[in-house]
Amino acid sequence: DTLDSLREQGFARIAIANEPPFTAVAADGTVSGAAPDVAREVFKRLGVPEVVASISEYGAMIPGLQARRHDAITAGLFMKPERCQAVAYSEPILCDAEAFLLPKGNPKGFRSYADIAADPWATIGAPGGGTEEKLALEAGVPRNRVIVVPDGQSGLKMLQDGRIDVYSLPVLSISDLMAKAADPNLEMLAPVQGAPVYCDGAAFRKQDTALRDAFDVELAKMKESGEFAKLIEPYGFSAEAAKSTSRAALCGE
Amino acid sequence: MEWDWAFVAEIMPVLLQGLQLTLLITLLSAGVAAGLGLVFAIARRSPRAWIARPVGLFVSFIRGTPLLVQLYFIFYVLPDAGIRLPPLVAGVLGMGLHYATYAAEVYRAGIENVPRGQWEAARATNLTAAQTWRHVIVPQAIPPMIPALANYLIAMFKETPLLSAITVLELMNQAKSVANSSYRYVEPMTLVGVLFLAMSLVSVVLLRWLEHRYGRLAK
Amino acid sequence: MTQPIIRIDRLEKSFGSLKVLDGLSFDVMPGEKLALIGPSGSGKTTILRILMTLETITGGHVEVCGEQLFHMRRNGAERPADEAHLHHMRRHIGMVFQHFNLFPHKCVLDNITLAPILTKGEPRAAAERRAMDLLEMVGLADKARAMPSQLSGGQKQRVAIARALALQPRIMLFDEITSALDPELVEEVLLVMKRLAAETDMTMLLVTHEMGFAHEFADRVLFFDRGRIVEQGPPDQIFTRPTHERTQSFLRKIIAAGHRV
Amino acid sequence: MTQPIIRIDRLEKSFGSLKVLDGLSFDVMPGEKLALIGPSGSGKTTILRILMTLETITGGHVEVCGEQLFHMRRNGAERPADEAHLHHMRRHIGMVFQHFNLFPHKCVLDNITLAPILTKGEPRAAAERRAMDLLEMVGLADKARAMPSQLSGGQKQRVAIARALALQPRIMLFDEITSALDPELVEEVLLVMKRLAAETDMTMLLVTHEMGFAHEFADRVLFFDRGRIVEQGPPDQIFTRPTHERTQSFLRKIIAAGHRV
Amino acid sequence: MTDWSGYLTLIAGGALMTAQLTLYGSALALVAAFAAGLARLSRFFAVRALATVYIEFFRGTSIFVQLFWVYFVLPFAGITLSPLAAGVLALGLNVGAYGAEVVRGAVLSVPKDQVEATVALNLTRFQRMRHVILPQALPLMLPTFGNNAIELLKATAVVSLISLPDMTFQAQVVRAQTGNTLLPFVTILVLYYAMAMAIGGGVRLLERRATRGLDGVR
Ligand SMILES: Nc1ncnc2c1ncn2[C@@H]1O[C@H](COP(=O)(O)OP(=O)(O)OP(=O)(O)O)[C@@H](O)[C@H]1O
Ligand SMILES: Nc1ncnc2c1ncn2[C@@H]1O[C@H](COP(=O)(O)OP(=O)(O)OP(=O)(O)O)[C@@H](O)[C@H]1O
Ligand SMILES: [Mg+2]
Ligand SMILES: [Mg+2]
Repeated sequence: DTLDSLREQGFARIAIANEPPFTAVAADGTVSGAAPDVAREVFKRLGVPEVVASISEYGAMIPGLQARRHDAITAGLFMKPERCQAVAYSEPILCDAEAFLLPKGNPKGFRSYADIAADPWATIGAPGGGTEEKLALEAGVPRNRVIVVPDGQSGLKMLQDGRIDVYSLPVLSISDLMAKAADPNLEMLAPVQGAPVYCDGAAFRKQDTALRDAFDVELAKMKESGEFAKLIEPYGFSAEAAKSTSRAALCGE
Repeated sequence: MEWDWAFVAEIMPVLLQGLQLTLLITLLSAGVAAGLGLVFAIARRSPRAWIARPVGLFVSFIRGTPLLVQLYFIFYVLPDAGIRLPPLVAGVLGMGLHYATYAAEVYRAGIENVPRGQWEAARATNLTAAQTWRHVIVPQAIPPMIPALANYLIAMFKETPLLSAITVLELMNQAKSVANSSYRYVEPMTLVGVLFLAMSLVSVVLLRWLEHRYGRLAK
Repeated sequence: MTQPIIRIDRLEKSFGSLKVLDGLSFDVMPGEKLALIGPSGSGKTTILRILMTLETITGGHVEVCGEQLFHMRRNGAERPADEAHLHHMRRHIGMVFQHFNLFPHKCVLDNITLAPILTKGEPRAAAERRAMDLLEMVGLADKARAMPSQLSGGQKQRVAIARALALQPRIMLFDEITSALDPELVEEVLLVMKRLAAETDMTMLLVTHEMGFAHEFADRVLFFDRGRIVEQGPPDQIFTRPTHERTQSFLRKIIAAGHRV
Repeated sequence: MTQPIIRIDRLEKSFGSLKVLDGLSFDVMPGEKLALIGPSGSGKTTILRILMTLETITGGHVEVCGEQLFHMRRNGAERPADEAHLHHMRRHIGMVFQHFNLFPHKCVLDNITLAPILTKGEPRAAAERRAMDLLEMVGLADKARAMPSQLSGGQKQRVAIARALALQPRIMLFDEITSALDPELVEEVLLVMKRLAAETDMTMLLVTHEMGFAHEFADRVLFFDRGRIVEQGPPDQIFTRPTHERTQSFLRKIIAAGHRV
Repeated sequence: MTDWSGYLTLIAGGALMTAQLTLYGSALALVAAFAAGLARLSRFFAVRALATVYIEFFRGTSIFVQLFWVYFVLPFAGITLSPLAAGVLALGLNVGAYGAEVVRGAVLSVPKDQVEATVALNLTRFQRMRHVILPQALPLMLPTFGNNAIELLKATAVVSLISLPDMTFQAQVVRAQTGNTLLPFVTILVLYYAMAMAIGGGVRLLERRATRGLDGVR
């Protein structure tokens, strides 16, 4: 099966997004971030010594997985019922709430996605195919006011340049951006009202449930031993949050 | 993954909307390219080296670097210099600028294609420089350029998907957006291909007709 | 006493390192009909092109209708002529080319009226009326609306003559206007030229290899070789009693090649 | 009794609706030197091009060295020849063109050796030795390494003759091989041709407007007009006592145009 | 502050990927151009038709769309290529389609006389092409091939959108990590231009070699 072939080739191909702190690429090209770190450790325990990461848009991840471009998605791709239909998720790994990045003082007073829908001139930036884009569309923001932003830095820049009014990402991603930008004219609103806390998991192809189950076993062991917390907490994620929920709950099963 | 006709029917209106924007972008960019290209062509012919040289270098630089990177540059770097363009405008300017360098080449060839005797006849009948351009050179230079220019128009049409990188919701971006929320790439991408091919085939026929009608510039 | 209409004084012209004209001097009187003959490369075309300001000069002076062609006086000093001065001077001169150089995108009538309308501001109706007279004169009144591509070489050349005449220059230059024509078309052009020479008092400079025509047409013949006048005089003298060995051998060759003298 | 080496039987050739050859028949015996003469457009070139398989035929038969050129027998039935058959037949035939058609990217020696090496698998050394002999024969041994662009027209044509000979064909076709040459270069080519005619027993078909040369060269002269043989016979008879009015008027015109008979 | 040397290494790695893509892509384009260009001149209708379909398809659709298609759709037909292979395939086939027309045009522009001479010398079809036609057509193709290679170089930037770590992609990464936009983009623009100039110079050199001895002919 898939796990055997991964063991044989000695590496697993994972999709990441280059969105710190979920996923990050260092100056020397090495991949880090909470999600790949966890995946790397679990795969090691499964007898797959290496992970090879390729950066991808959120929207391209699931098609890429189905097209066998990746063996797993470990990128902070949050579990939502319709995604659970498309892929096989592991148990939760990284949990985070949604946040807005806004100009200082939040001049238009946005607190929720619905607020943005209500203002006919407001535009919101979000990664293409990400949870935030979906949330905005579901809250009634028309397609042409949801600007698909290729990456965090572009979103930050577009907000600074006044091309968008709000930029929405998970809390920790926004914090990371704010820390890097150190721009006193920006502020973060977290959490966004009415938006649930989401958790991601490693996503596998629907037919690779055996691999997923093996992954879950090792993941549970790590959660138990505390190694899990040691890996993700330096990035600001809470291990407790991941332990307190389950795939079944998040996928609405 | 199966081909799903119901899904095709569902996404078609969105894609057609994208196609509309794509066509609009193409036409606007073509306008920019045609105008700016003329400026380049004339500047490069200038007897003043301080005009001709830098313009020549600039044109060569634009031609030698990818449009995608130029678009990023216009969209993300220029705002630091206080030039903040909406995505559509940035895209049209970027693409127009890029293709202006090609158009300039066509103009040059077209102008050089007018025999020297025509310049001399204009001089012998004492026309001014402006009158010579307006009444003698340009009317003769333009028709043979038309097929070559049309060729670049088609090329431009095919490069509009690059504008998705700077958040313009043209055909390709619409398709990606559809794919992102449905996790299906097969139908949207194939349809985009089909739409492009259909448009191109139509334009190839048009081009053949133009070449027949106006002749072709010698290479 | 009348002044020369053209004064060429120690004229020099080089193309790069090639000296084509080297201190050439001659005058032309108003109304004179001059034939320039000589071997290929002797500089005949160059002289006409200089007079038409299609070439610049590299030394000497050219005076046309009492004014310097390539120089102008500004604040007492002599300076190279600017485009405005050249434009002003070109009013006096018209030229007919070997390859006609008609504007291919304009019909015969428009070819003729374009310059009068643009450069002299003539009303279109008046310009067209005169153009029709000129077409009548060259025997092409029925071709007014034809495009150049529909004409034979001889017809094109006659239109080109009409076009140059339409500006009513005081000096006309003709550069081998029959040598691009098929033999059977030469006659119709020469006929027009003969009529023209007889009817007008324009000054005319003609470069030709048609010695018979030059003989009939010219008041004076200049024989050139290597950018210099080797011999000049009335046609009778040059064609029948040339004194210079060069002239003699040139005429011999021309006759051998089948050109009439 | 020897058989004809070429048999042309009711040959027909049309270009579109234009019938160029209409039921032409004649034979050529081995070693015969034939001159084909006649006015422009009479089909002389077409006959040579058909023999060289550069044109297909639209009717009739051509037999070369005892085999059909454009037909082959398969399973008892006559069928159009395929490329393999044509390739096989072309071994017998060589051709020299009006415009030489040397390969501009290859030196003289390579022009000559290319085909023997490729089509007959000759070793390069042997091919080059024979090429040098041939160059000697045409008087160009010192030009073996020159590029065609460095040669005069006459030299090019002599190389082209050597190139065709290198394949040792039994039949050689020459199509106006001097008419693209400057007059002073014609002689050197004709000299080579005369030597060739005298020294080999190859069959040769020659199209020419050089009547004097045809006279010296040929065993038999065919006079063509509009794709038909109007008159044929030994050169003495055709050139001095032509019986047909057409032949007479053709020869008169040729002489008037300055060609020697 | 920021450690630029690390990021420069990243961009250098991207430059290497871009160079690779350009090289392999051009190689494939060359093969495709000759195959399709000559196929269009074939005696056989089916071969001609196939070549025409290939050429019109790849010239008719956008390189961008082709790339996405190869990357995301082809796997469903059971063909999964590595990102590099996908990039090379799309770029090579796309530019090859344009090159095919160049090959065809150049071959047709060799004078008919030359073909006739080869027939008279009884060369086979292949020998004609190999020894006489192509050597003369090649110098005519080179300048346009040079331009096509530069177009291919520029088109490689598009592969960044399918996550291939080429120069443009790495510039985006650097930008995401450092928050600086100007520097990475200016760097890669200059690098692209340098590469384009190098291609142009190389082709001119080749051209001079290919036309040696042909002076006076063209
Ligand atoms: N634009 C040019 N550049 C360089 N040399 C030129 C140019 N125009 C003319 N020449 C040279 O100047 C010399 C004189 O040329 P010109 O055309 O005046 O001779 P010509 O007497 O008219 O000869 P022809 O009877 O052949 O027309 C020739 O040697 C010619 O090669
Ligand atoms: N490829 C072709 N297509 C159409 N017509 C052709 C073609 N080749 C030759 N012809 C016509 O066939 C006729 C005979 O031509 P051919 O070249 O055989 O004459 P020729 O006797 O060699 O004349 P010349 O002395 O001018 O060379 C001419 O009317 C010519 O126009
Ligand atoms: Mg001259
Ligand atoms: Mg012939």
